[in-house]
Formats: sequence, structure tokens, C-alpha cells
Amino acid sequence: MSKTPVQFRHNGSDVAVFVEGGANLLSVLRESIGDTAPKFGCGQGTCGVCTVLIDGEPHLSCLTLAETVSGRAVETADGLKDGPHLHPLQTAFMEHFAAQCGFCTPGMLMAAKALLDRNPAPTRDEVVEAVSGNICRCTGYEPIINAILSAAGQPGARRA
Amino acid sequence: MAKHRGRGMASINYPIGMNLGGDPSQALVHSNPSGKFTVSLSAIDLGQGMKSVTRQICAETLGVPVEDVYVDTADSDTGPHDMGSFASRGTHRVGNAVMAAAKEARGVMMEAAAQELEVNAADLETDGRGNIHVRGAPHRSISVRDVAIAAQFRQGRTISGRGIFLVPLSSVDPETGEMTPATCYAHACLVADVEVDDETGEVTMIEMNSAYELGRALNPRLVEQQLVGGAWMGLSHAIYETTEPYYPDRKDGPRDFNEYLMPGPGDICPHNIAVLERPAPDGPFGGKGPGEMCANPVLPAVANAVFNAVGVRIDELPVTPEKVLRAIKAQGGARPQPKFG
Amino acid sequence: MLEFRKEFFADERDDNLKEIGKGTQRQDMLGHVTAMTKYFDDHKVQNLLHLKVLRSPHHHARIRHIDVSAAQGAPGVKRVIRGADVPVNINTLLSLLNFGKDDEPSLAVDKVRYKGEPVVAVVATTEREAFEALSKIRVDYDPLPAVFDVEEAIKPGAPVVNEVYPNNTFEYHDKYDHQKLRFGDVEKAFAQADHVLEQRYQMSPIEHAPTETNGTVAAPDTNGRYVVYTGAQGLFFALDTCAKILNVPSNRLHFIGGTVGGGFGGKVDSVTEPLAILGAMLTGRPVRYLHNREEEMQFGPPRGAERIFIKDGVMKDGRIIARYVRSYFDSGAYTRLSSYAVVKCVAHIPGPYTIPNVWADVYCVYTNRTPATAMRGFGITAVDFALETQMDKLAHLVGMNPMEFRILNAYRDGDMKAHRREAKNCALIECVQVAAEKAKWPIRDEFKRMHSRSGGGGDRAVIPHTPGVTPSATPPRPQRTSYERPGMPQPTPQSAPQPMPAAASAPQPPSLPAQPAPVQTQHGATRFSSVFGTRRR
Amino acid sequence: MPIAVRTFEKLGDAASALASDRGARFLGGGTLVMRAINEGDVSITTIVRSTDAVASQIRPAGARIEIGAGVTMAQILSNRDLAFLHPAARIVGGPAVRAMATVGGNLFAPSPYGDFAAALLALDATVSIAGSYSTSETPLEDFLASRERGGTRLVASISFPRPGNPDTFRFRKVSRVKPKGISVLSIAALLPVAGGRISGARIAFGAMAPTPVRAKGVERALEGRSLDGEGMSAALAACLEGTAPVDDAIASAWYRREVLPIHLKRVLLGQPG
Repeated sequence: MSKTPVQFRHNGSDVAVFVEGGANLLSVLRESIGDTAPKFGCGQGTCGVCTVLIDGEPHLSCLTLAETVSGRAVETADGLKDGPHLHPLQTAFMEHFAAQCGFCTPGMLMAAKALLDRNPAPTRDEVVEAVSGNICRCTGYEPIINAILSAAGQPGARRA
Repeated sequence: MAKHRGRGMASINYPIGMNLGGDPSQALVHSNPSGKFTVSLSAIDLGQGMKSVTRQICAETLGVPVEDVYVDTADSDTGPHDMGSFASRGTHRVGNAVMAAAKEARGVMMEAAAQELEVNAADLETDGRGNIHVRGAPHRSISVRDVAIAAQFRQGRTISGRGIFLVPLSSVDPETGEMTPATCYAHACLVADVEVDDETGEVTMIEMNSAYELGRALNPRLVEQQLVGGAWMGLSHAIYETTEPYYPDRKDGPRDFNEYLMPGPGDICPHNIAVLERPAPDGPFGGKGPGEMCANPVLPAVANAVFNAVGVRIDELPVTPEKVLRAIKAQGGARPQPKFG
Repeated sequence: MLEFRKEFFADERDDNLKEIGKGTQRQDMLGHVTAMTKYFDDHKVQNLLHLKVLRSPHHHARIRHIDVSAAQGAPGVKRVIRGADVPVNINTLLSLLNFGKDDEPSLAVDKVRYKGEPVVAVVATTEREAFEALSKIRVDYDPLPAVFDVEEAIKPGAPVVNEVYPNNTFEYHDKYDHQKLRFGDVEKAFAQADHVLEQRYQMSPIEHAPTETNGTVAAPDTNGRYVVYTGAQGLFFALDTCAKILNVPSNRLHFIGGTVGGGFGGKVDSVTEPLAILGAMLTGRPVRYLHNREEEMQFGPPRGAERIFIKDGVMKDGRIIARYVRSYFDSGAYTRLSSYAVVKCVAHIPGPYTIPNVWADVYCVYTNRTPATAMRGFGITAVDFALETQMDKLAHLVGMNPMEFRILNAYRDGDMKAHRREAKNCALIECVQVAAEKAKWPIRDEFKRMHSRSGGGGDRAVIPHTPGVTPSATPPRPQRTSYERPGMPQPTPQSAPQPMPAAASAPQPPSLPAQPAPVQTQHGATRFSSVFGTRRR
Repeated sequence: MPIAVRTFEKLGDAASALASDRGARFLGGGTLVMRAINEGDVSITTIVRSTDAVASQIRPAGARIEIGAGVTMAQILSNRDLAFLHPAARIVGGPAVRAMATVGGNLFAPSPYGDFAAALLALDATVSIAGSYSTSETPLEDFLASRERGGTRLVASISFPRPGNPDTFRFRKVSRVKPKGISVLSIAALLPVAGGRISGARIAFGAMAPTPVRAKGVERALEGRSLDGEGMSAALAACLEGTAPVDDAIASAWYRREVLPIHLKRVLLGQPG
């Protein structure tokens, strides 16, 4: 059957894959490239667990036609740490116990990274807005909001 | 427009574990030749922290640092039987099984240490930092690592243990309902402060204050995760969630997270929590299980707060703006009730 | 903000442990934040096939004919699975505990009993091909009248949802359509009560909504075994269920799980495991069966709806002397675990209070909706909503501070509970006191001084005469269990219980404070009923 | 069969491809079409795309503002010139959805979605539809009215007169979940004032009918009046005219009717929600 070649940057390295017609980026990342950091939660664009950055902007990989990322840079939570060194957001999520089942965490981290890359000193409201597309069923959001604020060295973190 | 503050409270208890058909859990603990331990389970970690709490229970019982213990779960080829992660049974049932297994392993470890130190095992104690020494004579000491090596390569002992914890089947009397449903109970009381818009029926959370008694808090941070997240789910049940908005009519059931309503990060309110610890006589180090009960007091507390704010009783969940508005109209307007505190 | 109130029950606790009581980092946290945690769908599997199911568009219908010929020949289709292909196409989850009758097929055969019930499964090379094949299956249905309301369902002549339970109710002890609780004499007490309040409450069905949906990846392994990656909440529960449905020895199934993206009770039912494994058996290739979000929300089992009626008798001074609860669990079309929730609910009544007369009748009712299952607080959450809303109304009725009203009626160590076991290790009073303090909700000193370890037992430990019930052969054992470890101090009542007033043999705390005048003055006894309206007596 | 993906440089060619293939859908931001495919909509056999740059441009052409159909909500939010539209763009999904969802796609979003279209309706927007050889203009109101009848039309851009005073444009979305939730209802209002009186008001509602609708009764009631008691009460009395709300998972038709005047009043008075 007809497959389309797609080349893009994946967490800093060039990758080339053949994709099925109509395939979404999430399935290509998980099944063709083997990056299981982005998760499948709905395929509807309503949960945010598949959130990745495309050219620095947060996108829902389950709603992204794979071939549209041709020549673009895709970042996932798998590429967040710098070698052995954790990203400040990862450290903050650990310190604030901002994960329980952990399934929303990769998408949550990427949504947070998109915010901090553009706005290094966000207010609590800006953090709330930044994660508003990401569902967490375990934590009640409070520790996640606090983790992001503290990663940015911002006040306003309120212990639940 | 008029917005009315109201506060309501509720107090509850919650049974730990299930009474049906017997309620067993098993655990295996063994050491590798350098004195690092593995706990093998078939218990499930779905975010509640099963791996973490059993790890601490095992380390405490063995008398070794928590870093020297890892919990491996769940593989049906290597992990012994466990009923599963539900009914708030995990910490209590699996925790007890791990404790039993760790005790057996500790017994072998102390025997092996006694043989190396040429003393009676009864005279030995662990320092929790990876060493075993003669009680009252810390200089007569041997590391758990050296004990493990000796046990494996010289003494031919397995530093390992098996544990099972079984709550036997409790039959239920058909006429009276007499039964033993659980072995211990957790407790909670929660106060909800809300604001109700009497023109739209919208309920806004202002603050929650609560006290939870959950036996021994084996890990305060895990307890905090459960209580904060659980109260959020309770709030969600109280005023948002339903798979059938027009129950018992099946129409218009939500199909995604846009239609299935839950509080967003902009809907949460400060929650001040006090934790009380009355150890369960039969719990691992007195632990019960905070996982389920933490959500329960929020539902009635919020409904009672809505009554306190505008004087209407919503007895059908969820307490939607529509139900509140219909009730206010039927009543001929908001009737704020006397406030407590 | 979370604070510990170590001053409470300090004498029952050893706070000097090395690892217990420490806020140690989670063993799985580093894996979570680096996205290295492996959930069931994160294991590398080659040549994966995809399984999708065709679901019933009807709430209740007879299946006249199923034509899968077009689907069988469709591109990429490896196998179409019908009910007849399932080795043991009838099961009930709790049959593992010998509780209840097999009542649910993996794939519907003769009729469908709820909208969304699986009828046919297709295994194909791609998800797209599976979807296309499903669209080619023709099912000829003969719609039947459906019933959705629990009280309608138990009326004579209601449509029979599930022929295994022709009365639309689960069968308890092979003779009753509900589980009873009988403790004391509620009717006598209602006659003595100053106020009687009867109310109706309704819990909505609720979705667990874990961010990871239900799913299973099953793959052929060596030695004729199958490796099964699953998000099940009970590993052996799922394994044994599959061994039964697929009629294979349990040691041919190798289940790997334990790391789950949220469950909350929604991953107990083994909905995806049996078909995924069967797909692997029939195709010889790895098969994934993953619920999409709509399936999870509408056809995956919810927390069931419950309808609860509570009738209470309360004295002017705030003592509750009788409570009767009639409740209906909406189990949907099949039993799953609702039959057990009923038992758990019965044991929970009347809540954490000592009430001398308590009766309950709780039903597990079948309707034409998605089968319900366990969820966080199973059997308790809804009844707690009802009980605590009712408690608020009672406090209002007698003009009492709701906090003091709870403390007055709270159970204490040594009290006899309605399920005929001694209350121990109680801490409700302390929780109410601390919550009141945190919320700056004033309560009077007498109530601040009360505690769970005194004032209980004595007359409060007595099992009252219960009309119509022959005392059970075995006298109620105190709640002692062989595995209970000694060493923990067993609290004993510190003050002798007070004599009971003549009005009613109701529990009474050591010092019953003077009661304020009720907010609304009640002359004589009022019966209020949300069902029958208000009337004087 | 795998889905065919056809990418065209020119919108016109994409329009022809759409017209010639009943199984073809135009892929904008993906929030509608990719979701349908993920959920197994086998009626979609071809995805049509265009890389036409004009579709993703915002062109302030003097008195009129023209927005390419491919412009995303995120683009709107980063354009200072469109500050008055930011409230309407900010309430579309979360940041990731806004980086994908397009202005053109919002015109096709079924109720209770499509709040941005309601804002455009209150701005008297015109839709330009790409044909094989030329583009045609249609008032947004007519476009939405005929949307339900279906047909594969490819939107090239949306244009509307720049409000004389941006402060006269107000938008509010009422949702259950904060900060991101879909509509109970949304209200967009352009309230030009001349000599203390409203003149040429444009009011539109989202989620009060199968598509966003103009509130012509309210517009008439406000004409030549001030937002005081008289004008207000007349406006509220007329606010249900032309609406046809439905029950859905978010709210019932009854509730939407009940609270529409409440929220309209708050919007007109500039009160908080």
C-alpha cells in the first residue's frame, strides 16, 4: 500500500519514516520511532496526554497529520532531560510530588515547557491557563501548578 | 445579581478492605548476594503508591535503608497472588503480607549475621543504615552486604521470606445482615465553603477545611497526594460529573473530556488538611488506607453548603447550576441560612 | 496546607520508626517525570494487529441475524470473532469467589441488553481496516422494550433485562431479592420519635475517567503460552477470569502489568483482556484491544447510579433513635460487582453513628444500561452523600449545630454497630472537633471535651431485641481476628455509661448539654416526607 | 483502504479536488477531521490540504480586516492589532488546541463549539469561499444558516469592518469548567454608541442554536436607546428571538434559555460573570 516518506527533527536528531495515509503523529512517534513518551488518552484532542512541541509550540500529536511535520522540529518529554541532567521542570515535579499514576505527566511537562520557554516568569493564572488543556485525574492539579511555578522560581506556589 | 456564601460539613467513616470470599495477599522478599532486597508482588500500582509504600514497609521491617529495597510488580510468573488494588485494601493487605515476608527474611539475615559474629541472633539489632551489630556493642558489627555474601557463598542460606495476609471469608446473615465487613475504619470530617450565584445557580468553591484519620500515615507525602487529589474528585462528583446528564434517560451522554465535566485547574480552591493517626491494630505499622474515603465527605459537605447559602436542598447528584436554579425559582428566591463561624 | 495532629492517639503510636512516617520519594517518580515508566501499551511488540468491536445501537433487542461475510473478505482483516468463537461465552466476575450466577457473554449472541454491548469483534492489520470491516457487518435486530429506572424495573410486568435474573434483581442467599439489615425495632422507635424525616436521594452514574483507557496487548509466547500486557487493577483476578472464559489452564497465561495510568475501579472488569487474548489465539499474532475515549465513557462500566430512601426518627434533643434505609443499586444489564456493593453498603449503614434501631433493605437491580462496576468509595460514596445530607437536615430540624449533632450521635469504642460487631479504633469525634477548629466553626466546650475512647460500650454495646428475627445460632463474636497483632494498647471506656432515658433506649454521651431552641419550632411530632409531603399527626 | 492525502499549493485546486470527491474532507487545523478519522469515520477516504500561504495570513486592509481561513487562534492572540478579538480566541481549547484550531475550521464546528464564529458574526463578517477558478463572498450569517444543509465549501478567508472603537466589542463565553470548557452559551456584542445612544448594535449568540445566531431582537431593541432600564429591559425581553437551544451534555435547553438574559445583561452592563 502507498506510504509517504516524512523527515523531521525528533528531540534533536533527524528521523525519516514512511507513514500510512492519514496516520497521526502520535502513532508515528509511538509505533514507528518507538518514542512512547506521548500517550494515547482520547484521540479527540480533549485530554492533552499526547502533547508535544512542534517548532516550540504545543500541539496535540493525536490530531496532527504526521506528514505535516515534515521538516519541522518535534520535541517530546523523552527529550526533556539533558543527558543525565533533569530539566528544572522534572526536578520540580519530583519535589512537589506532582505525579501519581504518571500518565498525564509527559504531556503536562511539555505544556509547561511551552509556557516557560516563552514566559520564564509566569503568574499562577498563566500556569493554570497553560495546563488547561491537560487532564489530570489523580492530583487535583494543585501540586502540578506549584511545581511549574517553583520551576520558574516564581512565588504563589500554595501548598494544597 | 446576588452571590451568597455558604458553608456545609459532613463526617464519614470508611471500611478498609473487602469481606467477600476472603481477602488474601501474598509477597516474596529476597536478597541478592550484596544485600540488596527485592520485593516480588502481583499488586497493582495505579498511582496510589503501592510500590512506594510496600518498599518503605519492607525496609522498616528488615531494618535496612529504603534505597536497598526495590519492589517488582506485577508479573504473574514471579509475583505471588494478590486480589488486586481496590476496596482500599492495598496498603493494609499487601503491606501486611510484605511485613510478614520481610520478617521471615530478617530472621534468616540475623541468623547468618549471628554465625559470622559468633553471637546469639537474639543479641543482634539492625541500625537501619545497612549494618547489624551486637546490642549495646556497636563496634561488634557486620554490614548487611557481608552477611548476604556469607549467607550465599559460605553458609548456604537464602535470605528470603514468604508472606501471606488473609482476611477470612465473612458470611453474611440473610435475616439480620450480621457480618464482619472490614477489619478497621478510616475517618474524616470536611467543611466546604461555597459561593452560589442565585441568578445562574452556579456554585463556586471558596475553601475546604478537613480532618482525616487514616491510621498511621506511612508516608506523609503519599497521604497528601491521596487527600488532595481525592478531595478534588469528591468536588468533581459533587457538582460536575455524570455519564448520564438526564438520568434515567440515556440521552446526551458525554463522549470526551469536553463533555464530561470535571473541575479544571481554575476551579480548585485552597484545602487545609489535618491528619490524625489512630493506628489500626491489625494494620502494617498501624496503616489503614486513605485512598477511597478521602473523596466521600466532599459530596454532602458541598450539598449542605449550597443549602446554607441559598436555602435549597439538592438531593440528586451532581449539584448542577440547573438543579440549583430550578430549586431557587421553586422556592421563590434565595433564602440564606444562619452561618456557622 | 497539610498538618499532622500528633497529639491525638499518641499513646497508641510509635512515632520513632526509621522509614515509616518519612516522606520518601515515590519509587516510580523518576520514571514518571522522564516518561520512562512503561504502561501496558508501551511494550515493544512486532506485527501488532488491532481489535475493534461492533457495538449494539439498541438498548434492548433480539438479534435475528448477523452477516459478517463482507467483513471477512475486507482488506487487512485477519479474523472476525463471534460469540460462538468464545470458548466459554458466559461469565460473572465474582464467580471466582462463588458469588452470583454467570450472566454476561463476552460477545452478545441471542440478544443485546444495553446500548454499546459488544456483538462482533474484528482483528485487522490496521485500525483503519478494522473500522472499515466493522462498517461492513450487518446485524438484523428486533428491538425490545427497555427499562431504565430501578423502581420501574422491579415492578411486575417490567421488561426482563437479563433472563438469569428474571425479576430484574440479584438473588441473595438463594431466596431474597435484596440484602436485609435488622437491628432493633425501627417501627416502635419511629412511633416514639419527636420527628420522623423521610427523604429520597439519587446518585448519578459516574465515569472513572483515568487518563489511560482500558486496554490489553496479548501476544503468542513460547511453549504455547500467551504474554498479556494489561492495565488490570487485579492481575490474578483478570488472569483467572480469562482462563475461565478462554478455557485454558491459568499457567498458559503470563500477565504483566502493575503500572497503570489510573484506575479508580474502572479496570477491574476484565473487559478487554479475554478478547485480546482470543484474538492472539485465533490469529497467532500479537493483538491490541484498546478502548477509545467514547467507549471508555459510555460503554466502559461506570460507577452505578443509586436511589436511596432514608427514614429517620430523631428526638428533640438531637438523639437519632431509628434509621431505615431502602436503596437500589442500578447495576445495568449485568451483575459485574454491584451485588457486592450492596453487601458493603448494608454493612456501612447507618454510617459512623450509634443508633439503637437500624433497618435496611438494599437491592441490586438490572436495567438496560451499561453494566456498572466498582469505583473509589464503592458501595459507600452515594450512601454517605445521602446519610450526611440527611444528617444536615436532621440537625436543622432539631435546631442543632451540625457539628455538635454529629458528635452527639457519633459511634465510640465499645458501641455495638448495626451489623452486630463491636466498634473499635473509632476517631469520628476527633475528626469533627479538628475540622471545626480548622474552619473556625464554633462548638461548645462540652463537645470539645468528648472523645471516641470514652462514653461507649455499656448499654450502647447491647444488641437490641429485633422483632421477626430469631437470634442467630452463633452469638455475635466480638470483632477479633486471628491475624490481629497484640501489642497495640486496646483502649477501654474511661467513664461509665449513663443510664438511658425512658423515652427511648437511645445512645447518650457522658454529659448531654442543654439544647438550644430549634430554629423552626416543632409542636408535637411532624412527619415530613419528600415522597408523601408534610402531614401532622 | 488507507486514506489518500492530496496536498495542493493553491486553494482553488484544493477546492476542485473537494468538489470532485464525496469522500474528501479539507484538513485545517485537524481538530475536526483528524478526530473523526481517529474515531473511525470511514466516510472520509481523502484528506485535502493546501499549502497556500494566503490562507494563513492576517491582512488589515484599511477599514476592513481580512483573516485567512488557516489562521490559528494562537496567531490571533499574538496579533496586537486584533486585541479586541483576543477574548474570543483565548477561550478556544487549551494552548495546544489554539496552536492548531483555525478560524476557518471554527465556522464548521458544531454547537456547542464555534464561539469564535459567534464573535465574527457580531462583527458582520463576510466569508470568501474558494472555487476552482474564483472566490465568492457570502455573509457569515448566510454561510452558517446554509451550513447545516452540508455541501463541501472551502473557506478562503473571513473579513469584517474594523470596529470604529475596539472597546465597543464585547465577548463572553459561559462554561462550566475553568479556564477551559465548552459553551453553555457565548455572547458577542458590538455596541457602537452615538450621542449616548446605541446605533447599529450587532449581537450574536453561540450554543443557543445549531449554529451561532444573530440576536436581531436585541439589536432592534437597543437601536437608538441607551443601556439604561428601558433599553435593557426591552433587549432582555427580546433576547430569545431566533434562538433554538438544545439539550446536550453541558446544559439543557431550559437552562440556556433561563440564563441567557442574565448573562446578556451582565455583558451589556460590563459586569463580571
